Amino acid sequence: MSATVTTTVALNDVTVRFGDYTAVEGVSFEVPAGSFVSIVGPSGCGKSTLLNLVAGLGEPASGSVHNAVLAEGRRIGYMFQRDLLLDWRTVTQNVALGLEAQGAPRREARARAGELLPTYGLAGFEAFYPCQLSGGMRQRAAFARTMSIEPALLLLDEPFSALDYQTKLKLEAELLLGFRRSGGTAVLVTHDIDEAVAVSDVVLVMSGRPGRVAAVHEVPFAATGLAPVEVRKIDGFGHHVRAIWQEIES
Amino acid sequence: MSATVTTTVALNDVTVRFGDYTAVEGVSFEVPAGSFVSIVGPSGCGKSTLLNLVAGLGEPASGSVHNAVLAEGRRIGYMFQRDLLLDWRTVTQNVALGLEAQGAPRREARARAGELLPTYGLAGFEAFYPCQLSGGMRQRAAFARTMSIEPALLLLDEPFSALDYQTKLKLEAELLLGFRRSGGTAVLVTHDIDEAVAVSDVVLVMSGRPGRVAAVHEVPFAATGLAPVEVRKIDGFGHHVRAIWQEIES
Amino acid sequence: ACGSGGTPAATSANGTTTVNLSEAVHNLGYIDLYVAQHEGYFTQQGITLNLSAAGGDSQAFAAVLGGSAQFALGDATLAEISREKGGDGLVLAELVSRAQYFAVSKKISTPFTDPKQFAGLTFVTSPPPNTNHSVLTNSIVQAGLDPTKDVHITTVSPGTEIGPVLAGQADVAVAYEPNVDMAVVQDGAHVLYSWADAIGEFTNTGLQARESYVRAHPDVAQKIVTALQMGAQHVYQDPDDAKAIARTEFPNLPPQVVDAAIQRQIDNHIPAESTVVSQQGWSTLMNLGRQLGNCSCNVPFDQIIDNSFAQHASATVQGQ
Amino acid sequence: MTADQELSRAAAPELPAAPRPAGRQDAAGRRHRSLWVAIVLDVVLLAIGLASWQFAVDAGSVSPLLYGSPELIWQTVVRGLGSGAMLHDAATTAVEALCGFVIGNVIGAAVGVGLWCSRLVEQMLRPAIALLGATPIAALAPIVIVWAGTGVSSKVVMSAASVVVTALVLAFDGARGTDPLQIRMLRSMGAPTRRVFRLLVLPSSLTNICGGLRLTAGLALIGAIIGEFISSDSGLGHAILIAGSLYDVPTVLANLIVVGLLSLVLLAAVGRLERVILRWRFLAMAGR
Amino acid sequence: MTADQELSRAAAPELPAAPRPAGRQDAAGRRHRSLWVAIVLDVVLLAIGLASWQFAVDAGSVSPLLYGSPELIWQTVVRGLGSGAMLHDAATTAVEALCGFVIGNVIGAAVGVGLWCSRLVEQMLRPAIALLGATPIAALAPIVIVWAGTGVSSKVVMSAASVVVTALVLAFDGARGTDPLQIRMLRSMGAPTRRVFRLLVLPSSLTNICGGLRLTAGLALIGAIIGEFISSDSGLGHAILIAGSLYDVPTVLANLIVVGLLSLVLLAAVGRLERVILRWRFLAMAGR
Ligand SMILES: Nc1ncnc2c1ncn2[C@@H]1O[C@H](COP(=O)(O)OP(=O)(O)OP(=O)(O)O)[C@@H](O)[C@H]1O
Ligand SMILES: Nc1ncnc2c1ncn2[C@@H]1O[C@H](COP(=O)(O)OP(=O)(O)OP(=O)(O)O)[C@@H](O)[C@H]1O
Ligand SMILES: [Mg+2]
Ligand SMILES: [Mg+2]
Repeated sequence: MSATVTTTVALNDVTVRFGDYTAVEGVSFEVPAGSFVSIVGPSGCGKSTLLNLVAGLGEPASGSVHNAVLAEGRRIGYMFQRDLLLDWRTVTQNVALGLEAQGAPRREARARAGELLPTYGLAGFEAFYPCQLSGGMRQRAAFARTMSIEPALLLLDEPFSALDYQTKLKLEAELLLGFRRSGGTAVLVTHDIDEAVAVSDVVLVMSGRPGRVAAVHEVPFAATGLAPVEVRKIDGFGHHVRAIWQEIES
Repeated sequence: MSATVTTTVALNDVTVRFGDYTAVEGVSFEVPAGSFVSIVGPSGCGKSTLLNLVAGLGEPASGSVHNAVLAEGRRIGYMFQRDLLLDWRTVTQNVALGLEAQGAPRREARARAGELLPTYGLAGFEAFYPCQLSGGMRQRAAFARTMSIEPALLLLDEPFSALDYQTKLKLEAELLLGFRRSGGTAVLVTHDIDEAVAVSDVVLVMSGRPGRVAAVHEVPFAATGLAPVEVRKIDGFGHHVRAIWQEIES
Repeated sequence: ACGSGGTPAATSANGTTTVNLSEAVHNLGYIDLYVAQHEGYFTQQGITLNLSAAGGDSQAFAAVLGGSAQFALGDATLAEISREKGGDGLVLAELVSRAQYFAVSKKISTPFTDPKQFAGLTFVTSPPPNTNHSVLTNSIVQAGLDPTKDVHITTVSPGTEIGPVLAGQADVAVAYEPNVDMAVVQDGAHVLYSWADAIGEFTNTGLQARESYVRAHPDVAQKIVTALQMGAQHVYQDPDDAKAIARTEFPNLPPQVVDAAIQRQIDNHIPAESTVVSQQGWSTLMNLGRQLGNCSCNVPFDQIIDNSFAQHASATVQGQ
Repeated sequence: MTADQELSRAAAPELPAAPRPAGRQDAAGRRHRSLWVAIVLDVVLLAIGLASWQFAVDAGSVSPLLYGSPELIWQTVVRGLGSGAMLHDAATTAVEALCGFVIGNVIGAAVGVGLWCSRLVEQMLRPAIALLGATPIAALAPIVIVWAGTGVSSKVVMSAASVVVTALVLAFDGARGTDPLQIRMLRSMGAPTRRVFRLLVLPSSLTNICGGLRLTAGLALIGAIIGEFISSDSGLGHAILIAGSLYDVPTVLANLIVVGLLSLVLLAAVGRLERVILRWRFLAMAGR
Repeated sequence: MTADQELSRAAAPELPAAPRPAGRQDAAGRRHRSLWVAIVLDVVLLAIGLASWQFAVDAGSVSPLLYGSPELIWQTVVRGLGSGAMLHDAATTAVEALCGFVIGNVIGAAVGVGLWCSRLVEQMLRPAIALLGATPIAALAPIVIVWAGTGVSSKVVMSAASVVVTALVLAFDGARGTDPLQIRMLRSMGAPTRRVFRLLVLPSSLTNICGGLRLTAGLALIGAIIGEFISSDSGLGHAILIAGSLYDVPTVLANLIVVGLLSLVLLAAVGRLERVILRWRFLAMAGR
């Protein structure tokens, strides 16, 4: 932690238990302000649990959690692993929920949500209810809702898992080029190593049962400001991906 | 359609509408008995809709759907995009649901389910309820439930989307080496082109709005009987993946 | 003890006074009232009568206490009870002068000559403190029997007493009109005993009000009692007209039942002929109440009864 | 119709919803047809029942005095309708019950959903609600008359009182059943309690509140009638009270039939309202 | 306790569930504390209420004749308990209500869930259910007495009748609310209707059935008491009826309090049962 860069999120030797079951043990990491951190690791290793801790939705059995954004009462955008769309709201209304939750007048919120939809490939589905959407469309609506509030800290739990490659690239670009430039900080859980390497400054590799940090891998590409699709073409990209693979397999 | 290979599933010029919205238009394809067909395509192009048709859960506005397995009253294993675990059943009980649905005595079904769990990386979570599982664990439980009934036809809707690479490879192997050898037929929806190439005989590329078949790509690897992780190392693998990419992007 | 004498009756522009009267039940026993209504005696007196039925004696009296009605028609014991608890209930007139109850049976056809014959039988009656229950237990006790051992008493909601008897579940119903003649006319039942005969004068139903109200509006009270007195006399003078009125008032009852019932009531002197509360009738009622523990029943006659209106009414009406 | 065919029902909507596979219109048609079949069967069964009842009465094996008879009931209805008395009674009771229904449900739903906001108040009110839920209003007759009088308002009060606890408990259950993850999501997006309530808890309780409307339609009528039992000068309860005390079974039954018809009307109106309020739900049932 | 703190309630379980973050035990503790606070507040408010009531009576501004008074009620309770009459009455009513509760809920839940199996039967029964749901049993007094007699069984019948429609409607709603996708899943795995019913529809209706138990506890007691109003020789309803006709308000209220206590006991038992039946639900509320 340097003196000039402030720390947005800091976990220190955190252990989480559910009853007798230890989900996460002795995890420490820091997210400097303005940086992107990805968390990768086997299914069930405690990634979502960590994200919950960061969002303040749960307390560790031991260790400490610090979240500067939360402490200052600024906005957090948390996209859960489940899409959590409200069944009784149309796509537009669901996307507007974020702004309405922050007190924006309903009309304005919905107008703004309507403007956002095309970015997320949902133009034409404004009036569809969640039960009428495909799995990927639901995920995109949830992502749009999360992004709409322009949060200071973004917590994303596998935001693109149900999307095809093209759509995923488009949204990654949106995330990186839009959100990152606005100075936001993000923690991203993903199973896609390419994605982790393409969009983040640091990749946190976890091992499971109980979840621990197996390795911390710094990646230079996100800082370049290139679109993720371009980053994937850079020469060193494959090197980093393979390095992380090895860390996972070891 | 050769004279010696029977057709398990055949769609002929199928169109599906939801009210005014045309989800799928003029789709025709065949799944020969014993083969694996993957469907790839942009989010919202109608993949799940097609799978529903094949499973007999919905009727096309026009065109015809033929499903020999359904017609003969044999077992179908359909893994929906949502995991559909029953909240009030533990992991073991949820996995046993498939067998219980087929009339197996409860005790036997649960014993068998218990035996299956380790294969799906769920050992130790026998008594957990769905609300206590991670996203990937839920997906694996749903997959285990689908596989447990040893169906003649398998319909999988993004079965591994919430899983990390290692776990995914393991389950792909299970699917291929176990299920395929038993002579089963499968239709798999996925966003992972590598996966599609590694496990299937035919990859159906769809384009969206309305969903149509853009290309049909035959792949030789699944027939080799190699594990998916080995297949991915074969020289020609990358060629096929790139070819499909091009078909998608065109 | 609480507030004034209820809502004052409204006087409308044309000089008529609107009075709310709450009757405990809507029943042939109150034939005097219906005759007065149908013959227009209330209108003659300048009274617009709003009649509402309550689900029982205490509800009728509660309407007076709560002020939604000025007068209640029902078991006058309620006025007594209210006095004993510091209230100001007052009885102004008598409308049913006999215990209007008959023993009705399907199985047995020989009339009872003595309540001793009740021994071993199953009786159906309303629950205490309904008067049919009271008179039954009283007869049993008077006959030297133990009401808990020597007879079996089943209580059912008022008006339904004949049901178990006709259905063969019990021996004798202590019933009143029109049920008595329904059972007789329609189902061939037998009347075995008349408490109207056995007990004699008995203030079964009284017109009650709050004393504070009556003192504030003696004119209204007088008009009501006068109309009732006219009705009472008309019933006995023209029984056929009474029957006709009863048939229109109770259109759903078979006409022959209504006729028989009115005849039996008149024969037994059940509807009051004079609205004046008799000392004898009142003390019989009070004795009964005391025996059964319903009230201490010790308020002096002239404190709880104000016969002045009824006396004035019978004097003037007679003079007509 | 076999049990297997019937199964499609559960996956099928109450009402034909806009977007669904065109092929499914068959299913909607089938449902519609089954409704007609049900009505015809109901009528046939009813006719058979009434005929055998009348036959038993005519043959003397059932006492019309104790149980009434279709003929007597019919005569009562004709007479009641002819004199206009029955319609007047029905109107009185309908107005009382409707007012009680609306008031009871509004109060019940408001308090029930509102209790979500404070666990303390909820725990404090819990015994009071249980007590109110177990109080037979008829028992309070004398007090009710003194408090609420004998006019229409007392019946409205009693009707509302019969309704309020059920409405309240259901609304509270609905509010409490709000998905906790969705609550956390809204909180994390910066919504204060008030807004979580308005945007999430309230709408997600609507399903239960509508359920409450359906459950309390009958209770509202019963409450109004019990109110009329306590004191009244008109209304179906008044007619039933008088007929009951005269052992006039046909009249009791005739009036009860009218009560039943009123409840069917009220339920149909509630069904309509429900389809408006829960439009998305019917869509969801129609969708895959 | 601020509204914001209160919010944690909705995400929190009714009962401390086994696996949850250790740190949350605070929350459980807080809930437990709030229960005690609520009880204390209730007692204090009750005491204040009773004291001012008594004061108003003593000062002569409230008539004890019309409304009773705490002192008179207390004397009635002491007398009733002393003579054992009140306990005997309470036991009678409790047995009647309990039997009615169990029978009504068993029949209601069975029929309600069972109706899922056949849309035709459901549509046929719908008007009958609506009618039954809007029938004030008290109105049927003459018929009930003849049919069900005047013994304990008639009160059980009436208690069960008051319960059955609510239980039925809720159970049916529960069955109908089964996730249609889950039904399709089971069908595609080869489950016949019978098995879909047993494995899926029945268990997923349990939440609603338990809700029915809570809603009908009070109704069962009311039904038993109305039954006692119609015919009885003991029971709280019997005591209330007699006291009511003697305008003995304190006795009416004293017996109603006992009815209320019975309902609290019944509700507590239902709560316990619910936690056993819906164990997974409480876990889910405890979980993330
Ligand atoms: N409420 C709970 N009760 C008990 N165990 C729980 C609970 N929530 C999570 N767990 C356990 O904690 C572990 C970590 O879960 P978590 O959801 O954080 O995993 P994850 O890394 O997000 O996995 P995935 O990639 O599959 O989503 C899992 O083993 C899970 O079973
Ligand atoms: N019940 C419905 N009502 C209206 N439209 C629907 C309904 N179900 C699906 N659709 C529409 O049909 C289209 C195809 O949906 P489908 O779920 O088949 O997509 P998909 O290819 O599976 O997408 P994904 O990869 O995101 O899961 C979507 O545009 C969706 O909005
Ligand atoms: Mg997760
Ligand atoms: Mg899909």
